[in-house]
Amino acid sequence: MRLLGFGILKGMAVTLENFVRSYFDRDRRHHLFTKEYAWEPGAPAEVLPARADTTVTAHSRNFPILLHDGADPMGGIRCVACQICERECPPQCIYIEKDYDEQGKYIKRPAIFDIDLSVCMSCQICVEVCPFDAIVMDSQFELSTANRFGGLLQHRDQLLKSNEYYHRIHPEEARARDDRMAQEKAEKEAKQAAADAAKKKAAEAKAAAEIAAEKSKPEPSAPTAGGAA
Amino acid sequence: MTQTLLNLLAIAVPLAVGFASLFAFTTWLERKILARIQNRIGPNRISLPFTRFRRLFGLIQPAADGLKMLAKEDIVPRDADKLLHLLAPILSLVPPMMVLCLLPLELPYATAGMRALQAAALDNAVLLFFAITSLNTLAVFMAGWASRNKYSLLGGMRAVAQMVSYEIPLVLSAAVVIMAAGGMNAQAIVEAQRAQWFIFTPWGLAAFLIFFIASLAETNRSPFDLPEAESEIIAGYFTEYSGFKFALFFLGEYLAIFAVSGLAVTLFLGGGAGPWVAAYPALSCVWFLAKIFALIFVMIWLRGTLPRLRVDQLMGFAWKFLLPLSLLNLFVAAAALKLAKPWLSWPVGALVLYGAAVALSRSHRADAAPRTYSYAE
Amino acid sequence: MTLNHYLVLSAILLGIGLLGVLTRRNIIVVLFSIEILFNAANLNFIAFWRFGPNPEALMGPMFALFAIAVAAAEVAVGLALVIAVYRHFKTVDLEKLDTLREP
Amino acid sequence: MSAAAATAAASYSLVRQPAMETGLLEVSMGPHHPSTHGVFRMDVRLDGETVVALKPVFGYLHRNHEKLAEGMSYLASMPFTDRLDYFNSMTNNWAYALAAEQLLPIEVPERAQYLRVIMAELTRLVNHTSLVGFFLNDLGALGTPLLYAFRERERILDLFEQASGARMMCNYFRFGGLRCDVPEGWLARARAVVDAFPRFLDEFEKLLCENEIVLARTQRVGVLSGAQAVNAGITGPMLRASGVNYDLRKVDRYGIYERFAFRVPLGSAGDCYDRFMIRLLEMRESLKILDAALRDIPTGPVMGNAPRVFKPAASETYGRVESPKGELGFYLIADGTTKPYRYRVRPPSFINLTVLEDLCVGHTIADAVVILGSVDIVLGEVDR
Amino acid sequence: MIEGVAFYILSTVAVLGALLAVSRRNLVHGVFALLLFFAALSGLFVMLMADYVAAVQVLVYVGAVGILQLFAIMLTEHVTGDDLRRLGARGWFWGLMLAVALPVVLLLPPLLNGEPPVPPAAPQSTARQLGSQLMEHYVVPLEVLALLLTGALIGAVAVAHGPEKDPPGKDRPA
Repeated sequence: MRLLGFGILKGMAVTLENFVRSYFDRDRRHHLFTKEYAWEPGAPAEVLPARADTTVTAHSRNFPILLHDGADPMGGIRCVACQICERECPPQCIYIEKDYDEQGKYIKRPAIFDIDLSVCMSCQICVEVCPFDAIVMDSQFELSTANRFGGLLQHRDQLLKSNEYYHRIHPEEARARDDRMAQEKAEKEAKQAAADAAKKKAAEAKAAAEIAAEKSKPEPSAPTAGGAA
Repeated sequence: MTQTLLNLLAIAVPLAVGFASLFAFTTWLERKILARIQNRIGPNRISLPFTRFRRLFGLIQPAADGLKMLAKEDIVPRDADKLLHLLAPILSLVPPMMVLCLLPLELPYATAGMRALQAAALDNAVLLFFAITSLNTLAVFMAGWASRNKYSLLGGMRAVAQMVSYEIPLVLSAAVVIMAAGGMNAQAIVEAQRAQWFIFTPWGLAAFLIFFIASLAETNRSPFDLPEAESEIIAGYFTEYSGFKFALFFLGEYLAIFAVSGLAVTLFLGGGAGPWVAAYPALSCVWFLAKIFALIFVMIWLRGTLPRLRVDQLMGFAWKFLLPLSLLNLFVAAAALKLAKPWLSWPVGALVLYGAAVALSRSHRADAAPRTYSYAE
Repeated sequence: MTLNHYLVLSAILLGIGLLGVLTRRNIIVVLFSIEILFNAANLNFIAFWRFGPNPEALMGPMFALFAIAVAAAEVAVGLALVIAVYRHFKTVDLEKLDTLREP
Repeated sequence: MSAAAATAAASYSLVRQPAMETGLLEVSMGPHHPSTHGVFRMDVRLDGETVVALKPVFGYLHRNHEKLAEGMSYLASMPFTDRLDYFNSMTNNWAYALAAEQLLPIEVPERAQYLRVIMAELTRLVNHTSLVGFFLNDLGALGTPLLYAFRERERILDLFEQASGARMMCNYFRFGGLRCDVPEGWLARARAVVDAFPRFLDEFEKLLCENEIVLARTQRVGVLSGAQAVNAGITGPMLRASGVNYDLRKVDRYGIYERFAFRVPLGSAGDCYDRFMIRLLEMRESLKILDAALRDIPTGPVMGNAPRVFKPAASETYGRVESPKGELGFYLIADGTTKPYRYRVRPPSFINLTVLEDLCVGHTIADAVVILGSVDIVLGEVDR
Repeated sequence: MIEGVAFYILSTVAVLGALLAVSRRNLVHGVFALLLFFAALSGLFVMLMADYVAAVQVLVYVGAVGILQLFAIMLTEHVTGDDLRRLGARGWFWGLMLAVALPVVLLLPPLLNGEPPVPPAAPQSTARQLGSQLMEHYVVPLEVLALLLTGALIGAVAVAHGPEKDPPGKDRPA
């Protein structure tokens, strides 16, 4: 026999339980799930710490940044301005111009690398398609600026961050990416070494063949053979 | 002449100032309790300027809200009826303020002269209470009509219809207590409950429940907060109000809540009675306010749990459920008082009342029951 | 304040009520004026009871209570009629409600 | 003279407002109305309180998604599928990935299949909890059920953030598998969330399912018969609430759903109460699937051998998935280049919306809001 | 002295309220003036030591009758409430004459001959006495009044309800 108004009383029992236990229950109190906003008034405006229970975690991705190895930004820049990410970017928010030295020869570096943050939708396609691991996603989001028309257009120097910084914001991902790059470099060297070895062997074989040919032939034109070797 | 004036001031000023500051405290209390019910923390970021008290659990939030309300621009619609537009919030504030003096609140410092002047000693205090609270309906209508906007007019008409139809169960359930206490004098009613509070008798409990539900509807609270039902097209009668007039409406609503729960405490919960009152007479005022806040906690708790009733269900509930039940309760109480044999009249009264309640609700929503569901593989 | 003051006041209210009844063409304002007449009469009842010979008989308040109750019933029925009239005739103007008179 | 009369008449008409006779009241519950979920307008004609006619108007959130997709590579429109039904981005990704994999068959590894099922069922939990919360909000419960629902949703969104990097716009699926594997410890955290979920469901059912006011406001409101639903092409929980047994996970057996034992709850009356209860019961079934999937997920790669550039041969395909709102389908025509020739999305909430008028006529305006809440539309998907 | 000042204030408010109620073009203003008039009258009742009647007056008139008239205005022609016919609409002159003549005629006898009877001690009319008299002495009129009120209630609903319209929606919920 369903008591009259029993459903309402059961519902009220639930809310009362929530109310009372929010003061006493250990596990319930800590998941009063209002997450503290990461930024504290007066806190220095450098990198927001990646804590698990705030809005900035070790996994969140917001806007892309360019990576460079070593201390000098332009020295160790990884990006070679191959413009694959510019083509693949769904909202087309990246603009790259290649860098040329005085003689007009293309040196593998971007002269201009702009990302319009107001257009970017942080979808991480550019990170995937980049063959050189030059672009990764940052986790900082305090990027609001006063002027609307140029403020959110980030230029190459603002985008450049050190690889060590990348380790600080996304430790796990950074380690995985570095291991993969190290492994690829090792393979390339191994392949390179194998290729050198093969080329050296081929060169020796050719040299040996020539010596053999010379012995079997009289000495009519000695000076030219030396040049060909 | 001047002595009576001084006595009057000594009673009136603490009531007005006390309840107005309690209004500020209650807004904070409501937001904190609702937050805790919903696993949130509630307001805690406002800090006193120029002092080192950082957050103080958000107690300064009401002051900030009040200041914001003062600073907000007061927009009056172009073709609104200026006079009535201004008068409505005032009229919504005056009756609850007037009614607060009718509550039998023994002020700790009261001298004999003062106590004689207290309005609670009036012969028909409870009747005056209902007479003055019926003015609220006027203020609601005036606000709805004066802002000359079709939706606030419809919202106002809805609120008026709700308040008028819930006034009858309110008065009838109070009539039960007046009959039991033998008079409408508030202090006499509290005296009559010295032996036993009315809420502990079956017909008293039924009357209290009806009174409480009707007072929820009278002050547009929780399951009956139809006028400010944002999920429907009609946004309620105070849409055209902003700034301090809007705050006045809220002050009026909260004072009405204090007044109605104060009356509920007087009629059913034995006014200022409580342990140790004999030893320290000043405690009766504390007990009175504690009981009021207990009722307010239940109101906030209801607001955090229950969804809203539809207009026709709301009306049907008043006319087809509360009214017949309160009439029957009047009859049962009369019989019980006449028989005066508690061991017999109480169980019978309880049975009759509960049976009638179930029969009434079964006759309206016969098939409203949770269903079981079949599964397909 | 003596009885005459109250009698003068209720006479003035009677005059205003009559004025309303006789000169206004909108039924609802006529109902207002009838209310004013009712209240003027109530005032007289209570005044005569207050200054009358034996106040314990409570004749005045009794009459006043019954008068108030009847007046409330009268207003309810009157306004119901007004709404019915309005629905039929689409007007509340007494001038136009002359269908009883032969053309 | 006539000018004076005209102005007099004009002022006269200005002053004289038509009396409140119960003519039809034309109301437009505007694009930004607190209870229409997103930018959606309902032109309602009212006779007093009762709805006589209702015309849904939408298109305010139209972003030309399908035409855009024709100008971009297949992969580039994957992040845009997150924005379709922004409550369950993983399921949208899966539907698009499924359709694309039918164009160019790529063998999806075992671990990716399991992770796909886990992510889809987690989004079903997120969607149903949020819906039940919003539905109760429309009924007037001041946010309490909604905040209980959001408390659970937060935990699941944290899982998504750890796996894919973003809470709502995950962009996690790829043709032939997933973009990256879940971080270590993720499966244990997912197990914890799934184990804690039934406690929330019990609390929710205790709070609301027997509440007399909820019963009074939702039972026999917005009744949709089975035949009417099938004729209107309704799919998803709304169809099953009317008693029709049609769940794509059982019909198509896509992904590895046939390995999990779960049941499909069916309603009887097809009113708002059934639609509300069906979603609660479906959540319990999803929990069963999640338990099984989390228990026996293998290790291994998450990405099949997808070609460097996705360039399918000229063909057409239609891939569909049981999204929490109904049958979400992607119809693709490939013309051999890297860009799709035609890219069409079959949005479930758009089609479920077509019966809104038939459900609402005869009910009061407060019921119309509740019925709209029970239909569960998300404007991102309706307008595309 | 206090009583005199109070009497004059209340009576001027009452007369003003009545005049405004009768003469205002805007009916809603008229209703609010009428309510002011009722409130002033209830103040006069309190001065005449009939506080129970004063409370009933406020409860019945200001609370219920005022709202009833507002509803009536809303449901009839003028939502904005201004009725365009002015005071002097039809035969206002003779109306005014009668309105002045009748009270003067009624007032002359008591004013002229008798000096006002001396007011005895203030009678104590408590609700308890009224209640007991109602139950013993006036029980028959009370029952008749109850029947009258029920009849009026049902009659008003029947008259105002009008012809039964067909139910608007097809599956109208119960």
